[in-house]
Amino acid sequence: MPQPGAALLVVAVLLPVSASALCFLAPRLARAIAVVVALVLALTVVLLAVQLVTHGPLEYRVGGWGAPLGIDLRADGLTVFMLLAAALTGLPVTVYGLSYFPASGAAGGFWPLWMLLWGALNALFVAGDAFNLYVTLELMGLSAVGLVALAGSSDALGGAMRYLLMTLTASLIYLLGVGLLYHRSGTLDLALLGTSLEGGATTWVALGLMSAALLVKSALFPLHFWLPPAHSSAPAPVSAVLSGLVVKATIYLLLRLWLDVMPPGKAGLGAALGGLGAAAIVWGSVQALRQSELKLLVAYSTVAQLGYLFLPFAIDPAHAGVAWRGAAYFVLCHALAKTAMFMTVGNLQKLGAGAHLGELQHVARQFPVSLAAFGIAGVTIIGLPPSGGFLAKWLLLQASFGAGQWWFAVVVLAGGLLSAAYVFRVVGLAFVEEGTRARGDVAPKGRTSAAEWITLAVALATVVLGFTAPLMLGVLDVGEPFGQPSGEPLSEPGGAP
Amino acid sequence: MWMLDGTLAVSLVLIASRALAADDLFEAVALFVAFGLLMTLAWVRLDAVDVALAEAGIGAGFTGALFLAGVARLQRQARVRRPGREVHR
Amino acid sequence: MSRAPSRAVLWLLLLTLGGGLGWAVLSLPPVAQGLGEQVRQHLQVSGVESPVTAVLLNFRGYDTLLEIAVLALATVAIWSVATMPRRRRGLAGPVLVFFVQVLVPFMVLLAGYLLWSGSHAEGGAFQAGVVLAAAALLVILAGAPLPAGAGGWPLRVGLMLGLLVFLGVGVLVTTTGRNFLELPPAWAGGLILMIEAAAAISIGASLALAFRGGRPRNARAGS
Amino acid sequence: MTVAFLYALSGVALFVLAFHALVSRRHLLHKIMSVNVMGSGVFLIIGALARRTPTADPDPVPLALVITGIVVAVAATALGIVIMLRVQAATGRPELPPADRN
Repeated sequence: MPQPGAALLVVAVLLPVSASALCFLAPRLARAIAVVVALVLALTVVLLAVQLVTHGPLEYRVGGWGAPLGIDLRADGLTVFMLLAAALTGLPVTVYGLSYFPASGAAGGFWPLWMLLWGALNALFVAGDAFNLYVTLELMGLSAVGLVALAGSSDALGGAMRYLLMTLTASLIYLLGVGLLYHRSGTLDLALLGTSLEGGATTWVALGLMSAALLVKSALFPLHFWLPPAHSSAPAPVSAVLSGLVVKATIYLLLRLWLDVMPPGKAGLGAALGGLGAAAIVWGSVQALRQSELKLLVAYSTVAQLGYLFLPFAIDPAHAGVAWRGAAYFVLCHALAKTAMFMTVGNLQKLGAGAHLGELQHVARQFPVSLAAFGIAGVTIIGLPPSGGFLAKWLLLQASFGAGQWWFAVVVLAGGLLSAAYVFRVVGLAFVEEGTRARGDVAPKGRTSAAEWITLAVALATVVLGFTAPLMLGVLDVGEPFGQPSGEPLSEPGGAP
Repeated sequence: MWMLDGTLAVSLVLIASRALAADDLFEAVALFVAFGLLMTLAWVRLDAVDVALAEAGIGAGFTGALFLAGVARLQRQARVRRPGREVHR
Repeated sequence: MSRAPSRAVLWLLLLTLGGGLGWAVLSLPPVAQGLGEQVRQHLQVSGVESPVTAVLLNFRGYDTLLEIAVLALATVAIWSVATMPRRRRGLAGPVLVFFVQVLVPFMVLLAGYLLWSGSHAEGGAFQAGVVLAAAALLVILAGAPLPAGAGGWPLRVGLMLGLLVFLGVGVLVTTTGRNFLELPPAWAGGLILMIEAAAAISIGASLALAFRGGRPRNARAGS
Repeated sequence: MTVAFLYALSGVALFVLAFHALVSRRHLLHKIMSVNVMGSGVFLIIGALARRTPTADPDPVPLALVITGIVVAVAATALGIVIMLRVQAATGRPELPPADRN
C-alpha cells in the first residue's frame, strides 16, 4: 500500500531535472522556468514536511519493485530537514541569479546546470540505495564543475579542472566501496545493508573507501585542497550553493552511512573525524584571517565551519543525538549565512567595489545594505544570540557538557572567537572613513539594487531561524534519525555560550 | 584457458602502465585504445558480452576518439596561441 | 593531487591501498548468489529477456534515468564552457565520401538492430547510441557542415529526447495508479524499446557533439 | 583462486597504478586518462566478482552497474577534455595552476 504523499519524494527530484531539460530546450524562457520551478519546489518540500509530521517516515518504491531488486526512496526528519535547507537556500539563489546573470550570453548555462544541481541534491537526500547515491554524486559533481567553469576566468577554469579531477576520483573510490559491499552482502539498499551487514575485512575496507571518498568531497581538513580555488573563483551565486549545500550533502551521506549502515566498532574512526573537525576549525579560521581577498576569506571560513559538523562523530553515543541536532541546525544556518556572504561579495564586485580587502574602505557608506547583510550573517557564523547559529552551537555545547567532553566545548568557543576576528576585520575595514581613497573612481552611492535587498533578506533569515527552532527541530526529530528517543524537550539556552 | 586469462590479466596492467607513462601524447592515446580493446576481451572472458560491447564502443572507441581529438586541438592551440589572447572562445 | 606529497608518503599510501583492496577482494566467499536469482524470477514480467537490460531499464530504471541526465548534463556543461572550434576543412576525398555514403546507412541499420537485440540478447541503447555517434562522426570527418539551424531546437530536442521520453513514460504510468517508472508487464516490452530508441538518439547526438568540443557557433549562447 | 578473483586482482592493480599516475603526472591529458584507467579498474573489480555465481550466468546487477559507470565516465571525460583545452587557452599550459594562491 503506497503511502499518501510519499510520491512527493520523487516529485522533488523530477521537477528540477525536467526543468533543467526545459531550460536547455527553451533558453529564452529559462529564467521564468527556473523561478516558477523554484517556487513550486519550495512548496513541495513544505508539503512533504507536513506529510512527514502527520504520517511519520516516508518510503517510495520507484518502479514498484522494492528493495533489494528495485530502488527505494526514503525520508525521515533528517532527510526533509536537508530538503528544506536546499529549498531555503535555493529559492533566494534563483531570484538572485536573475539580476546577477545577464539575460543573454554564455552565462545562460547557469539555469539548466543549477536546476540539475538542485535535482541532484534532492535525489541524494532521498536516496535509499548505495549505487543510486553514486549516480547522484556524479550528477552533483559534474553540474558543480560546469557551474564553476561558467565564470570563464583562468582561475575559475583551473578551479573547475581541479574540482573535476577530485570529484571523479572520489566518486570512483566511493563506487568501489559500494561494489565491495554488494559482493559482500548481496544488496545495495542502505536499510538492508544496515540490518544484514557483518564486520570483516571486506566490509571495513569498503566502508573505509566510501568514507574517505566522502571526506574528500566534504573538504574535511586536510583534504580541502580543492575547495578554496573552486569556491572563490566561481560566480557568486554558485559559490553560495557550493559552500552552503554541496559540501554538506556529502557530510549528510557520511552521517547516513555512520548511523544506518556501519556495524559497531567504529569509535576510533569517530574520534579521528572529531579530531580532524577540531583541526579544521582552528586551521581554517587562521587561514581566513590571513587572506587579503574577500572571496578567499569567505571560502576558508567554509573550511573552518565544516569542522563543526564533524565534532559530533567523536561525542559519546549517549549524548551524540543532541550534538547531531545542533549540527543539523548548524547546516541550515550556515547555508543561509554563507549564501548572504557570497551574495555580498557578488554585489560589491558587480557594483565596482574591489574584492580585495584593501579596497573595502568606504564601502559601508556606498553599500550600506550589503554590508549590513554581511554583518548580520557574521553574527550567525560567530554564533551570537539571537541568531540560529547561536542555537546550533548551544546544542553542541550542551552535548559536550552532557558527555563530559570539555575539549569539545573549548573548540566550539575558540572557533567562535576566531570567526569573530575575521568577521569584524571585514566589517571594521568597511567602516573606515578617513585615509586616502585607494581608488578615486569608485562609484558614488546609488540606489540600492534588488540584489542587495535579497542579500539582506537572506541574512535576516538566519536571525529568524533563532526563533523558529522548535518548529524546525520538530521536523528533524520525526523518525528519530539519530537513533535515540529525543524525549527531552529542547532546553532554553540560559546564558551566553 | 588459465594461460589466456593469466596473460590477459597481466597485459592489462602492463599496457595501462605504458599508456600512463608515455610522454608522447599520441602514443599514450594509442596505448589507451589498445588497453580498451584488451578490457573488451576481458569482459568477453568474464561472460559479460553487454559490458564488452559497451567497453568496445564507449570505453575504447569513443573515449579514444575524444582523446585523439583533444590531443590534436591541444597541439593546434599551442601553435596558434599568442600570449594573453584567448583562442578558444 | 596538487601539493605533491613526498614520495615515501605516496608509496606508503599506494601500498596500503593495494594491500587493503587485495585483502578485501580475497576475503570474499568464492561463490555468491547476488541478486541474479531474483532477477531471473522477475524476468518474465520485466518485458525483456536479457537480464542486464531488465536491470538497466526496468528494475533499476531510475538509475538509468539519472545516468541519461548525466549525459545531458555533460552536453549542457560543454556548451556553456566552450564554442566549437572552427573547422578549417574536412578530410573530404572520394574514398571517404564513398565510405560515408555506404557506411552511414548501414550503421543506422546496425544501431536499429542493436536496439532490438537488446531486449533478448546482448545490445541495447548505449551500444546503439555509440554506433549512431560513430556514423555522425564519419559525416563530420567527411567535412559535411552542420545543417543550417543545427544549434536550434531540432538538435536541442534530439539531445534531450532520451531524458524527456524516459521521464514522460515514467510519469505516464502513474496515471494508472502505479508508482513512477512502474511499467505494466503487458506494455513493458514496447515502452522499454521506446525509451531505448529515444535514449540511443540522445546518446548518439551527445557523443558526436562532445567530439566537436563545444556549442555550435550559430547556437544561442545561453545554452 | 578462480578466474573472477584473477581479474578482480588485475582491477586492483589497475586502480593503484592509475592513482599513482593521477598524482604524479602533470599534464592534464594524463590526469584525465588516469581517471579513466582508474574507472576501468573499479569496473573490472565489480564486474569480475559478479562471475562468482554457482550457475554459468554472471550476476546481471553488477554488470548493469558497470555499464552505467562506463557511460558516466565518457560523459565526464568529454567535459574534462573541453575544460583542459580552455585551461590551456587561458594559461598557456595544459596543467593545473599552482594550488597556493594566498
